[in-house]
Amino acid sequence: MYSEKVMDHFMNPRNVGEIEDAAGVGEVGNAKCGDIMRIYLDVEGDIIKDVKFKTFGCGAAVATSSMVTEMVKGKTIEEALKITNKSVADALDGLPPAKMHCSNLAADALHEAIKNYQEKMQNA
Amino acid sequence: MYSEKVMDHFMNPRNVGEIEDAAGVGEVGNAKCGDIMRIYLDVEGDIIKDVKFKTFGCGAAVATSSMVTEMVKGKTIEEALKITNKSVADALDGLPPAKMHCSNLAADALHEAIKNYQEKMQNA
Amino acid sequence: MRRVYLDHSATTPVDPEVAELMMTYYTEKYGNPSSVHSFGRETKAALENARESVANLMNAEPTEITFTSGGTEADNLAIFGVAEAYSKKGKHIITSAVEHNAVIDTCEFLAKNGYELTILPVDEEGFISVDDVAKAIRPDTILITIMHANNEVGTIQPIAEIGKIAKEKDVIFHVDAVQSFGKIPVDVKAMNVDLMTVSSHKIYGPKGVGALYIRRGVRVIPRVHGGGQERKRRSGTENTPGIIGFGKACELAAQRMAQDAEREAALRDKLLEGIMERIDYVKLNGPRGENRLPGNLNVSIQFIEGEALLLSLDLMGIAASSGSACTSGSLDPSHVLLAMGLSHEIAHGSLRFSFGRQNTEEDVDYVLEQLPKIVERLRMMSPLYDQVKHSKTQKANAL
Amino acid sequence: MRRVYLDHSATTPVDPEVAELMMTYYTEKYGNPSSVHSFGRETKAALENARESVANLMNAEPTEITFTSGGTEADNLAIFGVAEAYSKKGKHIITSAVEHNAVIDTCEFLAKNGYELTILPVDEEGFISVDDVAKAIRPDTILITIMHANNEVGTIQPIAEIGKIAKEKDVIFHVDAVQSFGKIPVDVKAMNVDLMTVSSHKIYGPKGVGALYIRRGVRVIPRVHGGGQERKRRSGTENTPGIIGFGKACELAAQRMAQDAEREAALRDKLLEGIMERIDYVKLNGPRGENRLPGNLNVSIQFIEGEALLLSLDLMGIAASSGSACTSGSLDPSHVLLAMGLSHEIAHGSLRFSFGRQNTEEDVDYVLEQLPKIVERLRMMSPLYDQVKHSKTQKANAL
Ligand SMILES: Cc1ncc(COP(=O)(O)O)c(C=O)c1O
Ligand SMILES: Cc1ncc(COP(=O)(O)O)c(C=O)c1O
Repeated sequence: MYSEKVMDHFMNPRNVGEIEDAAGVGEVGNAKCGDIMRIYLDVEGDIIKDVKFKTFGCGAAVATSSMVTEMVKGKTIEEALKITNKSVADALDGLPPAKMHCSNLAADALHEAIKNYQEKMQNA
Repeated sequence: MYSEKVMDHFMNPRNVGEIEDAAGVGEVGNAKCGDIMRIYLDVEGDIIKDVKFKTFGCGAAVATSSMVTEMVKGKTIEEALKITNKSVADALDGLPPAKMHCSNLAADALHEAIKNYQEKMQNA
Repeated sequence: MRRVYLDHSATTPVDPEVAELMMTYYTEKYGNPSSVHSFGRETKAALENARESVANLMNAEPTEITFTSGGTEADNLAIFGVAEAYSKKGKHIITSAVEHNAVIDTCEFLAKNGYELTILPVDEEGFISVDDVAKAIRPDTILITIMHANNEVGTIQPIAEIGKIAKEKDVIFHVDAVQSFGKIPVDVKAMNVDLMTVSSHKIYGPKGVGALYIRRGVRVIPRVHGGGQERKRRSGTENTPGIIGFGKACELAAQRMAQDAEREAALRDKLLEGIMERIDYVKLNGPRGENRLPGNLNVSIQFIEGEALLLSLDLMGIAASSGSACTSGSLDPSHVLLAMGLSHEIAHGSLRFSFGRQNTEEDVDYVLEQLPKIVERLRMMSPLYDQVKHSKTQKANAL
Repeated sequence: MRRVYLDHSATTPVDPEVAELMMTYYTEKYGNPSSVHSFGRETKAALENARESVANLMNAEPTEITFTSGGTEADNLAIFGVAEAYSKKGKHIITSAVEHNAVIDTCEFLAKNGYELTILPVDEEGFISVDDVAKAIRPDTILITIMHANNEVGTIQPIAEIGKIAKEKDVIFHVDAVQSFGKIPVDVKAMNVDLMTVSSHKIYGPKGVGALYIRRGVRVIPRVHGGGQERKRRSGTENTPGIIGFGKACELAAQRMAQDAEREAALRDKLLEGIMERIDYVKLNGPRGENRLPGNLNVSIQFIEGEALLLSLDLMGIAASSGSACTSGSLDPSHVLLAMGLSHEIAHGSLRFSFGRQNTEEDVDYVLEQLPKIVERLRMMSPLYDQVKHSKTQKANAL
């Protein structure tokens, strides 16, 4: 069902956890749907220095969360904004069709976190 | 499907053949239905001295023809008239349901032969 | 790695004795039972023998058994068959909210095509109220279709009581007994059932075989037309090896039912107790006691999602199932758990273990060793668990 | 006693290699392919592999294959499925007088429920005229359903030509290829077929498995509702061992088809010549040459009845079949033979020998040794033969 990469990221998720006083936090999904992803960012200048996630959801939800954190670490905000749900799925060698719609939200969570960071910056 | 008795009478039919100048001949069925039975009688006084049959038809048709000739040989006309299709089937330890209707005509052929004999007697 | 199969409600292995018998009918006694010759007659005799074995296990007559390709087809034949045969009397059908999709989807297809449906609710343990059934019956009700035992939570419905009411009100009563047949006693006469669905692959027989009991006198319009096999109720060359295997499986079930039930219930209870001791925030779904299938356990493990649990268990060699939406590709979790009043969130975290003949105490010990670690790992990742840890409110398990 | 099975058109034994593979899936790899765990995934992979094998043998895509419980169910799904899906376009269906009951009875059921039927005649060899098909098409025609090869007389219809017309006129075309698939080349693309029925137990696969090819884009309303298996086209837990066996049987057929056909045709021809030499008043039913299934022989032996012949052959260990009414429990003999213009009388005396992989020259010799004696014995009993002997008219065999 899942690719080896998905299973690897599911079993050995990268960057699980929280960042206290994170520069930006983004959350998508809800428990009703069976998927919640929360992403924490630490930003220095324009660079994403650190990123962590917490996810409630299926294998695909965990793996995409883990993958997006790997893809984004060390990137600029601008580069990070180019990551899409599709590019995350591709990086995992694809997802089963049924999962493409419901559990492939990690890039959305990332973008929410960036938005949150940018809002904070503006208000600061 | 068929009882052992049916198979025995089918494989070793009793009284196959014709009687030349028979006292009575009866035929029922037609080739369209897949069954034709012809019965020949030799009668002395009131007694059926000899009986022969020819049958075109399935296993049940052959077996019932054979059985009816055995049942009737040596009997009086009156006794012979009491033989029914059902009693022939019973004597064979029964027939498959589908065969009870279409191929169980031997007693009818016997009765036709007796009728033919009686008509000849009246006309003589 | 140890492999522990705890998904017998999904399907069972074929009993070796059954498989061996089937082999003979695949390679040696392969005649078509409609054939006149000896190859045909020998399989025909074995087919009728199997029909008797299936009938015996439910106290029916062999002529009342129609073989199908499985439980799903039998459910469809019962529901469509009666709906079409009795449409002049009425077009109202009563069913429940916890039926298998083979019943629900069939009823809903009819509802889109001129029939009317009443879907009865269940209580928090999954029981249908007999009173609700009685109240739902109308003059134009032609069919009540209610399952015997639920496939997800194991709840055993009061079928005999519903059967009594159906009989009094002269409404045809169909029971989906796929999960109960061969596991607990089933008696079509005592339960006043008119039609009953059973399936082979849930009781150590082959997949692709099932049967519909049709009480003598009940009319059913056939769904599959052709050679007129199965007394014209279900055409198609008979799956003789499969049917003969099903017959054998019924014979074995008749011998083993009581002891299997006792063993499996004991293992199930041991697993439940072990889980409750080792893991917090766990909810048992479905009833306790004798109105639950002996081999069924269903728990919701809060703050984590079912598929993630299944995958993790699978990596440790443990096969189970879940009512999570993510295991089915749909968006909503199990309609059964939702009908029992569970929140979506808790329903997503449900886990079903279903026991079978070859399970052992060691299997349970192994699950109890692995599951707590898995739950801990997944909860560590879960943003929902965070909140709970912080608030430290309802710590106790919901029982 | 020697046992000679010459009824492969009724059903075949399962190839030992196929049976062995199936065993694994009954007793070891028994997971439900819908399950998330490894037991489920391993059968799911094998299931999809089988789908590919079936698709390959007809030049289709795997996603165009829907597994069913057999040829009969596939015929029903095709015909009902299209009839219901396209009823807004029209309700006219074209079929032929020589179809299998799975097609005829289904069409006739529809005819009783608001659909209109055109039943095309055949010539004396059993061929449908392509012209007749073209003329029968009307603006409200939604389906043409014609078999590829006839199960009784082996006549192979001009499917590609009919397919061309169907495509031109934009009418959906269903082909019952149960008797041809795996025996002669079948190519859904080259033949312009939209739906095609195949069955496993005719090609050394297990009974109770079949498939419907549904060209991408053709709509079919499902007949069996439930868990949504087979891309929602046919619900019910998949008969994985059966399907996997069918897949294997297709692989073997792909390898063996040409050599099997050549061998069987040679045996068939030897038997036909031998019969013609040894027995008078025999008529060959169906065509000669390449438009006949290689393994099929059908002769009418005049003045005797088919079932009596079958029983007598059976007692000598020879298994064959007949179009006689007496073998079916109906009153009329084979509708196929009657449609070809045979009299009832001659149709009653028909005998079908169908060859398979394990048949040998010795089998043919044995039949040629036994059959003349049987025919003589039965003719001695027959009042019809009397008349002929007396009149001594048409002595020659009708060829
Ligand atoms: C309660 C219930 N009904 C019907 C079915 C369908 O039976 P089958 O798998 O034989 O199609 C199942 C199992 O899948 C079931 O659990
Ligand atoms: C031409 C034809 N169509 C359909 C069928 C039915 O297929 P099945 O026996 O798999 O139900 C058969 C065989 O019985 C057949 O010969």
